[in-house]
Order: sequence, then structure tokens, then C-alpha cells
Amino acid sequence: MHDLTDLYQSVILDHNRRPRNYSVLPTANRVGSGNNPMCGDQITVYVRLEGDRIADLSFQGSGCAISQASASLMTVHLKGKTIAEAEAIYADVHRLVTTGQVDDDNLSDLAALAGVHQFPARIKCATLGWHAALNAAKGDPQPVTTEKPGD
Amino acid sequence: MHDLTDLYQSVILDHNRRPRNYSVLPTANRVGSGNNPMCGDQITVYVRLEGDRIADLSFQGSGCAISQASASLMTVHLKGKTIAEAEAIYADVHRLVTTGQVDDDNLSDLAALAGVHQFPARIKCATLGWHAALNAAKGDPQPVTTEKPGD
Amino acid sequence: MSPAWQNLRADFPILDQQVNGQPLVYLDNAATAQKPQCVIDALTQFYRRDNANVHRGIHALSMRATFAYEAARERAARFFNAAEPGEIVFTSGTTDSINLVASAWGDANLRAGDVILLTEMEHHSNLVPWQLLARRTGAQLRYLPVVAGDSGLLDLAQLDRVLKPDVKLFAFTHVSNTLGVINPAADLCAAARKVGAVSVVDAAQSAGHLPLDVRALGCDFLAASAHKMCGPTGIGVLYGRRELLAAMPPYRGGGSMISNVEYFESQWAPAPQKFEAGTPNIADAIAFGRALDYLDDLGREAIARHDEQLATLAYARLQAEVPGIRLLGPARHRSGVVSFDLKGVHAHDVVTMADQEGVALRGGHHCNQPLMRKLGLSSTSRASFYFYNTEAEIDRLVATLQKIQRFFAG
Amino acid sequence: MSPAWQNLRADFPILDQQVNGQPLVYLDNAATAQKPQCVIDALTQFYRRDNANVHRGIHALSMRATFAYEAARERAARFFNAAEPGEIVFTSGTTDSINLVASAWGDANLRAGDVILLTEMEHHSNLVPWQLLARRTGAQLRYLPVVAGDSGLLDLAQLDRVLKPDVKLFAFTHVSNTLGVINPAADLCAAARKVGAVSVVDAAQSAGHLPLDVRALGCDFLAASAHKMCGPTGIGVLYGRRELLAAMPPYRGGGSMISNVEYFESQWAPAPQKFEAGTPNIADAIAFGRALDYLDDLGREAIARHDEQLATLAYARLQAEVPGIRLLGPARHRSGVVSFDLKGVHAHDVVTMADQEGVALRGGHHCNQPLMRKLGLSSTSRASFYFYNTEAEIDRLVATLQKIQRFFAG
Ligand SMILES: Cc1ncc(COP(=O)(O)O)c(C=O)c1O
Ligand SMILES: Cc1ncc(COP(=O)(O)O)c(C=O)c1O
Repeated sequence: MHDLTDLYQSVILDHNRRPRNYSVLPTANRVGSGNNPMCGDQITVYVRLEGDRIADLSFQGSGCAISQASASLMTVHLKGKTIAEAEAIYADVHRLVTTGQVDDDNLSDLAALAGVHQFPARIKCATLGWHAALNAAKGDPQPVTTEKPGD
Repeated sequence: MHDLTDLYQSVILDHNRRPRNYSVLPTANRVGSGNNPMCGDQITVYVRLEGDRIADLSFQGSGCAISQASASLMTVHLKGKTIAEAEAIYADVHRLVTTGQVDDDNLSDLAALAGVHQFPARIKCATLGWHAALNAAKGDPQPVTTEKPGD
Repeated sequence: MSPAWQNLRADFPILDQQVNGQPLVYLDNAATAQKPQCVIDALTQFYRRDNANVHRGIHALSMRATFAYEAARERAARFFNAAEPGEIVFTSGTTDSINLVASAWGDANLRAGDVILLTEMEHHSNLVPWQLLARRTGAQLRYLPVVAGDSGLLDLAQLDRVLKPDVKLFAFTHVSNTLGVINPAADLCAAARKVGAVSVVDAAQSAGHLPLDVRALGCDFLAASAHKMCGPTGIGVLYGRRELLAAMPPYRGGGSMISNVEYFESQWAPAPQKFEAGTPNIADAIAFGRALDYLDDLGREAIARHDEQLATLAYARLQAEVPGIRLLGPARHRSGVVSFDLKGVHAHDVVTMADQEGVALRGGHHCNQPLMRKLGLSSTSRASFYFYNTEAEIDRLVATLQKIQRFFAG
Repeated sequence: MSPAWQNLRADFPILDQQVNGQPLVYLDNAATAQKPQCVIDALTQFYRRDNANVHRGIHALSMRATFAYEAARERAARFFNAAEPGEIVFTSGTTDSINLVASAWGDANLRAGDVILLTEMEHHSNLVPWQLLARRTGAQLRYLPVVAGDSGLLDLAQLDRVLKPDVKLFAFTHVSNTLGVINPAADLCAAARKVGAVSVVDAAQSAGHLPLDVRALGCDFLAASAHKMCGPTGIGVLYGRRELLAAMPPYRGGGSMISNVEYFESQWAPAPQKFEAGTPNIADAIAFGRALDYLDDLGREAIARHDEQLATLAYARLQAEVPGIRLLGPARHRSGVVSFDLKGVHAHDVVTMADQEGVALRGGHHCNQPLMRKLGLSSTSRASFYFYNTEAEIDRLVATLQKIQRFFAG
């Protein structure tokens, strides 16, 4: 039996209760959305892109603690990053939530997502906001949907 | 193991090899047809009905020994009978091929069909011509098809 | 609850396992029911002794398979009290059955301006096929509403307003998979008949749970899934009134549904073969027949009473012992489905946490998105009971939800 | 034949039985194949341990079921060498797969005047769906002929004449279930592509018998049935090229195939979910995956060699030792299917009599009525081999046919 606090670490519970950057961003020039039709998780991400830099971002949505906390953490970590940097961070996060392994000691509080890998059905929740943000930043107009096998 | 000669009695083999009344009946005023789509058995029965009496009948078709011999025997036994009499004979034949029991000692060479009841997949073969003939005599325009469950 | 019901659990090998270190409490029966050993054995025995293709075969195995397959059809006809086995079409499940009606009956009988009446509580499987049909034919959809509030009852006062002679087909669920509501199916079928509409009953949630008799219901079509009735996945039935099935064009083309094929045209076999193109799901149909024996041995009245007893008790206890819970559906006279929203905890978190305690719940929209939206929810958690569940399992459910609430309250 | 193949028979419990007092000789593999114990065990284990509904579930059983179901899809993708698992749609079998293409691709892409090209040797399941599609859309059917005589080969000299740019879809069988002919599928797909036609390969008779690689074949769609590949009844696959599946509208409506449902309109999930409405045949898909492991462990090249060896031997011996027999299909380079007409004895009588000797054959039109008519036959008897059949069984076949002939000669 896993410990519930593996998944619901205090960082997660905190970001779920008080999500950061939870608003519509008036200055956004990109919007991305994601949904998990199997569960009804829904997220919209607002990005102000300046050149290839994510100058600012915010999100709104509804869903489980994992999806909301992960999106909240995402806004904190991607703010000010270039698209390339953002992709590198997401690569680490993806590895973290699928394997529990951390490559990069700089993940700081993102490490709270490590417990997700023990709950395979919840991996999609943890990645939803990240997908939506990167799609928005890269200008991919397709809304993200997680309803794909092996995703 | 059943004995093959239970099913293929000499009467059957004889009627299969030399079917009686195997022709188009030029004076027919009724025609009935039957097919067993599962196997491709196909039979056409020609009937001259006078009042409610089957004055004459014949058949043509292709199929297994059981279907051909049974149709041939049928033409011999129904010739000259009223529809009611024909139905009574068929009731006996039906009981015979489904249960192996004979009620009526007058069945004479029709008793050769008794072995069919041990071969449930072949009952439809044995009744195909009879169905077609009775339908023709009774004026039911539907071609007979055996492709019904429980038939 | 009589001890006899407790003993039944031994028939279900899957129930005897630990999940995350706790004895499994399986409360996801509305999604799929578990299988008694006798049903599993029916599959094994078929494949070890009798496996062959049906219908076209004369050899011993093929005859055994054919007779067993057709005996399963007769068994289903008896279970639903159809007038004859030919009124039972084997499909791959409720969804397939409803699509069959939408496609074979619908395309032949509906035209622009006709109305398809549904209710606001339909499962996507009894909703999307009609949307697709409406798009193909120009027919319109109309909905019988659910009353305001959380009781989930159909607003029958509005029936006369929506069920007018322009309605050609009325499709509704017998039991809601989200609300636990049991709809007055016989009355709805009678009302449909009065305006000349064909009635389609989605019996996915009722067929294994309530006494069900298509002639007493007076329905034209009825759809059910074996997997929700202790039978295997991949098989279900469509009941259709003989005259309707006889007049309908085929659904899919292929082997076994024909009487004659030529290169440029074909004639069809009579129903039900006309609707069963290709090699059918032989083994699962036969095992489904065995499941129907099992259910009838228990008695459907007894199952319904047991379901209702547990659900009513669960509803009352959750209401009383879990502060801030929002329960959907009526408090009594209900099926075994109990949906709820736990204040401040998303359904996914509820289900993940309950799973850590060995309690299997379902969370989500339950294929009921429009109803969820109407209720102002994006998802609920759902506990659904069947005859092998016990009152002790309700204790586990209540304790688990209390624990989850404490955890999230921090 | 290497003794290793003999040992395989122990994997198939059904083969070890007496029929009418004789050891069973099962030669009806083209109708359906037998199941190794490991496939039966996969079913049993699923229902005893892991049974739950998939996709929407988070609890332990549901996760196990979902992962096993999706692993079966990945297994099938590997088996057919699809570019990705999303190119594999689970259906109820070949017939369902072909109807899916006819309905979802066909209705969206064909219009009056377009041509659907088939061959004269198609099974009803690869013929009737196209007749129905032609009737719905006004498209026309055209046929690539079979050469005169009994070799059953396609008349490839006529391909250019019939495969013109008006052909929008070319559907053909890889291996004939009546003739045992193996068609040059890769060449036919390439020819279709050259005129811009979509290719549909009916692999019902090849998928469990020959090495098969959809990318090497270059086909757009490919259909197969698990039950002919040592898997359970009620499950099959449609392979579809990613771009084609992505562009197609759904097949049936229901749960799990949607991304968003509202009362009056819906959006679809991406392929393959878009084509899998309702609860899928979870247990059988998983057991099918196990069957694919079993086949790949044997090796498909080896199976094909073994099939061909037995069929070629049977063909030669029947030709030499049964006077007056008329054999269909080529003498060599063939699949395991050997059809024949025994002079003066109807196929049903052949099969009934052979059954008395424990030899399971099939007799009839083999869902191939138009071809039968062209060959001037109403039915044939058919022996069809698989890897567990032996040369000793050919001895039994030959002796049985000789005995039948003697009996009927009187
Ligand atoms: C060549 C061919 N195509 C299609 C089919 C249909 O397969 P199924 O009945 O499994 O749908 C068969 C099997 O009978 C076949 O032999
Ligand atoms: C009310 C209702 N209708 C239809 C269905 C669809 O059944 P299936 O998925 O077995 O086709 C379900 C099951 O989820 C249901 O609960």
C-alpha cells in the first residue's frame, strides 16, 4: 500500500487549496486549453509570449487536486522561461511523474509531483496543464485532449 | 456412434439416386420453393391443386441425399391427398424426423426418415420439400427458408 | 440481510482479494458486475470441449456450438419474456443494440421534422446515436426534463407537453446510472404508444437488477449488456418486437445474415439472423445464458430488494455521517447506484484515496456530461451495489469517506 | 514434420476427445481455430482477478483492466507492425471491421459514379457491406475476375482494365476461405495506390497463418478476427492508417468515443476511441493479446510452411487416391484450405459421414455463393488445416473419403 501522502504531499494540497496565478491574464497573447474527457478535468492557460520567452502566464480550470496543483506549480516555474527552457523543465516533470526519478536537482518544489508515478491513472492529471501551456506557447491551436492510449 | 445406415437407409439412397416425380409439372397451378441458405439446398415444388386436393405434384432441386430423397418420397405420398390429409402426414413425418417416433403405422417407406432425428443438423434437409409443398398448396407466397433458429 | 447472501460471495473468486493491503470492497457494479465461477466455467468448458463455428456446421462440435448458442438465445428470450427467441438479437452490448435501432429502424423510418424524444438523464450511449441519426435524417431531438433539485426524478408533469404526435421514437433509460432513479418504464412505453411513437428502453442498469418483462413493459425495443448482469464482456441483447424486426433493413452486411448473395445484389435472412452478420460472439453468448440462470436462481425480486436496501442504507448513512456531502437521486425507491459530491474534494481524489483503502468507486461524469452540467457538477463519485455487497461494506465506505474528508481538511 | 509440432497438441485441450467413438480430427480451422490453454487461462485470470470496466476508472481493478486492454492493443499493433497502437481499432471481428470502413469511410467519401472494386472470390462479409454502401451512395461495384478453371487464381491480366481512376476503394481477400489461394496483396495495394484508391485487405484467413506486416503490404485498412487466430470469439481488429482514421467520422455513438457531449451536439475523441463506442470486449481483447504471443512464439513463417506442407500433401493425396474428386484452388503455393467436390455425393452427406468417423469438415457455400455459382457448384466440402494438424490426420481424411465413396457407390 502506498502512503496517501506520497501522492498528496503538502505542496500539492497547498497549491490545490490556494492555486497560484489563478486568473485570466488580460495581457495574454496566447491561450491554450486542455481537457481530460474521461474525468472532466478542464484547464485553460493564458500566456503572454514576448519573443520566445513566456513573460507571464496564468490558468483557470476545474479538476482534481493533482491537475490543479500541477497547473499552479507550472505557472510558477515557467514564468520568465524561454520556450526551450520550458520544454526542458517539462521533460523533467514528465520523467518525474512517469518514473518517480529526478534528474535535475533544481526541480525544487516540483519534486512533490514524484508520487504521481505510483498512480498511473493520475499521470494525465499531472501533465494536462503543462501540455496546454506548451501548446499555447508554441502556437499549436489544437486543444489538448488526454484521451489517447499510451498518453 | 450411430450407424451410417440409420441415416442413409437404402430407401433414402434409392430415392436420392432415382428421385421420383423429378420434373417441371406443366399442368401445375401452384409453385412453392424452399432453400436452406446455410447449405445451399434448393427445392422447387410444382402442385396441381384441384379444389382442396393435390391432384398432382413434382419437384426439382439440388441438395444432399436427405433433402432430395425426402422430397422425392414426399411427392409419392402427397399425390392425391387433400390439404388436410397432407398436413396430417407431414405432422407424422415431422414427429418422425425430430423424435424418431412413429405414431402411424401407415407411414410405410417414409419410416426410412426415422434416422434423421439422430442428426439434428439434418432435420431441416428432411423437411424442406414438405414445407415448400404445403406452402404452395395453401397458397402462401413466401418462399420457405430454413434459416430460423429453432426451426 | 440473510446469511444466504453472504454465502454467495464465495461464488465470486475476484471478491476474495486484497487491494492495497485491504480486503477489496467492490462498489463499481454500475460500470461492470463481477462474474460467478459458473459463468467463467461456461467459457472454459466451451473452449475446452465444444468450440466451433455455428450455423453452417454439421460436424459434432459445430452442432454442439450451434445448439448451445441458440439455447442461449432461448434463455434470453425467457429471461426478458419475449414472445419468441427470434425477438432476441445478440449484439456486443447496450451501445451496439441502441446503434442497431438508430441505424436500421431510424434511417428507414425517420425524416426531417420528425422528433426523437429522450430524457435529460440519458447515458451517452442512449444520446449520441440519436444525435447522429438526427443529423443523418434531419429529425430533431427533444428532451423530457429532470425536475429541479437533486432527486433526479423525471418531470412527468411535462410528458404531455413533449410527447406529441410529432414524436416518432421515445428512448429512455429504465434506471439511471448516475442518479439511481428508477423510471416508470411501463407508463412511458404506454404514453409513447398512445402517440404512435416507438419506444426504446435502455435497460443497461436494470436488466440484471430488477424483474423485467418486455411484454409487461410494453416496449418496442430494449437494450442490455451481459457484462453488467454477471455475464462476460462483449455480448448483449437487443429485444425487438417481431413485426418491427421483420420490417427493418439489416444493420451490418456479412456472412450468416443473408438468404441469397449475388455479385450485385442480395436477399436477407429473417430476423434475428438478419442483424447478426459474421461469426457471432459464440462463447460469450453461451456464458451469458449461464449468467441468466444464475440471476434467476437468486430471483430478480430478491436482488432488487437487496440492492434497494443497501442503497437506501448507504444514502441515509452518508447523509447523516459525512458532513457536507451532496447526494444525488432519491432517498428511497431507488436502484443500487449512489452518486455524491464530497465538498472540497474532487471525485478523482476521492476515488484514488478510497482505492488506497481497498474501496473501488468510480468518479467522473459517468457518461452523463449534459446531466452533470445541468446539476452544476463536472463529476461525482459513485458507489454502486449488487447482491454480493454487504452492510459491512457500507461501514467501510462511510469510514473511508470520513477519512478522506479529514485528510483534505488538513 | 518436426516432433515439436506434435507436442503442441497438448496445448489444445479440445483436440483430446473422441467424436462418435473416434479420436477427433479437427479440419474446420478456416471456420474457427481452437484455443490453447494459455488463452483460456487469460480469460479465467481476468475474470478471477482483474475484471473491471476500463478507461474511466481509477481504482486498482479498473487500472489493471485498462492497462491490460491497452497492452493488448499495443500487442496487436506489434503483431501487424502498425506505426502506432492508435492505428488498431478493436471490433467484434472481420465482418464488423469491414462494415466500419464501409460505413465510416465509405459514406463520407463515396458518391454516385465512384467505383468499389472487389474480386470474384470475396466472402459475403467483404461483399455485402459494399453492396449496402453502393446502394446508399450510388457508387458502383466492379469485380476483378477469377481465371477460368479450378485453380482459383485472380486474373491479374485484367487488373489494369478494372482498376481505373474511377475506383475509389479496392477491397480484396488476402487468402480465400474457399479456394486456398493466396493473393499478391502487396502488389494489389500498390496498384490501388497508383490510381488513388484506398485498399482494404480482408485478412480473416491470413492473419493467423502468414507473416503479415501492414506497412510492408502498404494497405490502408486491414481486417481480422481473433477467433480464427487462436483467440476468443467476439473480438477482432481493424487496422487503419492514422491519417485515414483521423479524418473519418465515427461509426457508432456512445460512451468512451466522445470528447464532449451536450444535449444537441457532441465532439469525438481521437481514433481509435472514436470507433470504440461503449464498453469494449475487454476480456476477449486481453485473451487475444495472449493468442498473438502464442502465434509469435511459434513463428508465423513456420506456421505458414506447416500449413502449406499439409495442404499440398492433402491436395496431392486426395487427387491421387480419391477417384472422381474435384479439387479447387492451386496444387501448391497455397494456404491450409482444401475444398473439393466428391462426385455423386453432396457436401452435406460428406460432412455428416465424415463426422461419424470423427473427422470435422465443413460443407456448404462457405459464404461464397457467387463464386460457387461461377464454378458451377452449389456447395463444396472443405478440409482446412492449422499448425496442430498432422500428416496422420491426412491419412484419416483420405481413408474417410474413400469409405464415403464406397458407401455411396453402393
Ligand atoms: C475470407 C473471410 N472473410 C471474412 C470472414 C468473416 O469473419 P468473421 O465471421 O469472423 O467476421 C471470414 C470468415 O468466415 C473469411 O473466411
Ligand atoms: C444507463 C446506461 N446505458 C448504456 C450503457 C452502455 O452500456 P455498454 O457500455 O455496456 O454498451 C450504460 C453503461 O455504462 C449505462 O449505464
